[in-house]
Amino acid sequence: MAIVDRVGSALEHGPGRVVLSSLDALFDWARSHSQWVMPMGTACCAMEMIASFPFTKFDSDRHGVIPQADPRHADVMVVAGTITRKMQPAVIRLYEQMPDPKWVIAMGNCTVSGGIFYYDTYSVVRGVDEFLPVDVYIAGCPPRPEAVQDALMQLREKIRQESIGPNTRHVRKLTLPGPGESRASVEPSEPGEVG
Amino acid sequence: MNIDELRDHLCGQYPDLCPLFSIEFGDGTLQVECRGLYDAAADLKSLGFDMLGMVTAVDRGEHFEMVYRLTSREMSVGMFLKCLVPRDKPHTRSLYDLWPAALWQEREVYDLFGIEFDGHPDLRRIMLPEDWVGHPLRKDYQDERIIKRPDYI
Amino acid sequence: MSGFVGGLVWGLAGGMLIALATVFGVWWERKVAGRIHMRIGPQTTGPAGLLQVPADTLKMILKEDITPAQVDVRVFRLAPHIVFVPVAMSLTVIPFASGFAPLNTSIGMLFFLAVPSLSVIGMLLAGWSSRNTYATIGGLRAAAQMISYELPRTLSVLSVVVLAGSMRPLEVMEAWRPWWILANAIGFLVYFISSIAEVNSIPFDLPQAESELVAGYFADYSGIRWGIFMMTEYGAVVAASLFGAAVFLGGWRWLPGAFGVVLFIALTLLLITAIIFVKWTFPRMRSDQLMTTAWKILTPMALVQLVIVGVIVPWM
Amino acid sequence: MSLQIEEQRQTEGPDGRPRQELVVNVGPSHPSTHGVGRVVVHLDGEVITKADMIIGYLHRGIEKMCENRTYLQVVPLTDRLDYVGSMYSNWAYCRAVERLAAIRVPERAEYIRVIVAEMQRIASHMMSIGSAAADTAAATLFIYSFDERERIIELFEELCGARLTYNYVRPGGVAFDLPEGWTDSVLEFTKAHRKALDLMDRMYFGNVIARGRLKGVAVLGRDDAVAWGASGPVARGSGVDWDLRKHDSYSVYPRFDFNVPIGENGDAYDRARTRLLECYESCSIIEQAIEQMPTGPHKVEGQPRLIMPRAGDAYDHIESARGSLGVYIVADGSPRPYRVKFRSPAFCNLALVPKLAVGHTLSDLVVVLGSLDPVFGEVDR
Repeated sequence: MAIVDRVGSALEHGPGRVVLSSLDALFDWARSHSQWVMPMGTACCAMEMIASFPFTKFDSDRHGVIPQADPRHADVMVVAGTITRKMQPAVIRLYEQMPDPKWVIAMGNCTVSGGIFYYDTYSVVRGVDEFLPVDVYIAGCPPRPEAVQDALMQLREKIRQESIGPNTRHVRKLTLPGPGESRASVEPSEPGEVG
Repeated sequence: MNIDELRDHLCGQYPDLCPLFSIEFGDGTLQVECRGLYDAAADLKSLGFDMLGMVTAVDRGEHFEMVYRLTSREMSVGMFLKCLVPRDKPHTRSLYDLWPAALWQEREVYDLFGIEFDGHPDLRRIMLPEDWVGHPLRKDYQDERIIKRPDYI
Repeated sequence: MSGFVGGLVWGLAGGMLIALATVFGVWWERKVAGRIHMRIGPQTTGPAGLLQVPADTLKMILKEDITPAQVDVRVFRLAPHIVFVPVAMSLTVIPFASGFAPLNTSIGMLFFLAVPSLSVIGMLLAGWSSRNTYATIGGLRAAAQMISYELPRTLSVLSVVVLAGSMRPLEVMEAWRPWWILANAIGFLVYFISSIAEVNSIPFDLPQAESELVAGYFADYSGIRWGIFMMTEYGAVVAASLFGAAVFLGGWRWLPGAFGVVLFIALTLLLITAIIFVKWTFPRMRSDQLMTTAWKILTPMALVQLVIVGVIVPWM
Repeated sequence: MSLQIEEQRQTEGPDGRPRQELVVNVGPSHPSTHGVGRVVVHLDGEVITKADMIIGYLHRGIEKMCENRTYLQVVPLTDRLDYVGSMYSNWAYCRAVERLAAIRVPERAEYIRVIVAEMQRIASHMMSIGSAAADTAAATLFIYSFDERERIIELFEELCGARLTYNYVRPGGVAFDLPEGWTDSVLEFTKAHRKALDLMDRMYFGNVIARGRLKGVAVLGRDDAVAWGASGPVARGSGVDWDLRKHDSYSVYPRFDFNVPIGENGDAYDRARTRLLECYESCSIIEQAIEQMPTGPHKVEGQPRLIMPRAGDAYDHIESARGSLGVYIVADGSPRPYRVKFRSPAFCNLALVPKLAVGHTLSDLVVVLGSLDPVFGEVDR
């Protein structure tokens, strides 16, 4: 349990709603300016994803975005490239290994909907949102590195609107789809008011 | 060496293989019985075809057609070696002993077509998960997860 | 102030220094690495990206602290502290200014070399308790590497001790003469290289080896526990640079008073930058090359240095 | 679909006591597998006693998809095969279609194809050398070589509007003629690129640690390379003098004067350096091609979009950055191919991993993988 859970729940039940809002501002600033990325690159999009991380031309380190190979050290998972049915359990495992709060960016048409591999193929999962809660989608086959950076900036905007209150935290339960169902059950912990 | 010289060379060395050799689209093809595939391949190897470039199969309805692409470095020429495998319980002899390159390529054919290779040391699925049902590159492969592309040419 | 209270105060001060040095050091490294890579580095968070590392740190504190199901929980939670504390302790013997070292003990030189190497126990525990193959290999590699490089490092510092005739850091500094730089050139090289190995920086970052072991012995740590490992790493870089700048390069001896301290900090920064340059220039070694370097190259070099000093000292 | 690794084996140590192997799972998402490959290695200490390469995590069934596309619609799919060298898959596929449908390509188109293919070779080798260096933690070289690649990508973007998936080489020619002034930019690039190559050569291949890491690792004998069907820099690093551009020449390559760099020892160092030396040769081919390039149409005039070759099968191959990339098409007289098979060089080269990795340490496993330069889009298809 992270410290933030205790802080959040203590303030929720205490008199500290006002304190919570300024804490929100501080914490959201920290989270939004330090998006460490777990590059989940599988196919073509991985090349453009690599190009958009600290490289000479598109330097995402300017905004504090650096790649981390270990899912335990990352905040944002960028799923770049086609996800096949064989790969799907590995992606879910890696997502589960990331510590909360965590976000997912679906990069490229393959991760949005299956893209060019929508028809006629037997092994491609049509979009990562079948089994992961996606925050930002990037269209393109493959998207340009600028688009990846734009997605990170949009994710920053999204993080800024979050609260550390326990109800709106990023807790989502994931289960592997069974043989009959295609869509994983994605359920927020509790439907609560937005702080 | 061009393809006609190859035919002459082959006919000179192995007269019994000569009638099975044909030329189409500028490429030589040796169509053999699958029983004699291994021996024909061994003959071709001793003829100078030292690289096994490609192993694949084609679903021809009644049969599967095994296609081997052989390349000779010293003659700078390539050719096909083909044989027909019956559809029920398809199996043929592995060429792993002649060219280790067949190791993965035959696994791929096994995975996607379901053709078994006798004498293959490690015949497992390679592309698809171990628990996959069916062999997708067969023309009669059924999978409800496939969405057929609308037909607009 | 003495005894327990003094230790507590200086220990806390050491911890704070490490924290501050880490905040600045990470920013500096990212900027320098950016220059090496022909890019900018942190830029938009705060002026010149200076607030980038505070934001990272705050975020790291707020992250979920995962204790995986398979780990040995108590050891897993304890390990980061075992790594951190010895490095913070080692800062207490550094002669920061004329007549001022927080812990002016008669075995200060030995203390600085011996205590931080205790953190290898923490690394081993972290790797072992994670029950993760990568972490286990990383922990074992860390143990082998740090113990191997203790020897050349200690021998190289020994030559300074022989020259000064004392193991008390302040007395060594008082006895320091500019020509020691030349006399100790080989020893300084050995100290610099083995320090890089001690702080697990490239080309000696085998215990972490991002491209092989993903993150090595802290692969299963997240949140602030991982932050402690990161902080220790930079703290060790700062401690090694401070010590090297003092006893090998003379530190504050060149200029009087406060100017000397400023120069000392500048020399330290120079060494830190050198370590960063090495980090972003060289590939990583393999474990057998690592051992060869330690036992067949650096240790003989340090012994040669000791012989040179041994010849010089009777003539002093 | 289990991610579990197999049971650890009990072996007997030299002193007769039972010893348990450490089984380490590398991948499918690992920083050094260059994609989604997975290797399960059995370790004795840090020495690999058994390695099992598992692929297929990117198997998208492209060959099945091709059977429901027209011949022209397959071209974008070939882009996604080898995503580091899309031009090669385009070209190899188009050559096979042209052989089937008996299309004669205009000379200017052939020259343009050669130029883009050689540029693609540089781009692909830059990626390969850089990522192999990054596996040994030389991140800076990766960034420098990626920067060189980025320049080529910019030129390609100017040429066909895409950075990665070009869809540029089409049956019967190329999609667009060269933009105005493009060849001058290319010549400027080749001039600057030679200097960058010199820098990389000094920085990495002259570095004592890098030489220690690469030399003597993953040694592949010449006979083994041939028997295992290795091609491209992997085979040439082992001393196999086999380059389709030279020895089974196609297109307009006979008109150019270039060398084929050959390694001696067949280790990771020779492979990587063969790639570096090939970049020099590619620069020279590009310059010669631009000098000799004729004017004329860039594609066959009046070529119908719906290609319907007569029934039959054809195979054609080109020398891609990874080796001989072949395409085998079976036509049945309809507008769609009956069967398309891509003979992928990376697939054949990668089959060597279990053989090459045994006896080396875990640190060398990433060097072995990097030296074979797999692109999993092409391996798994």
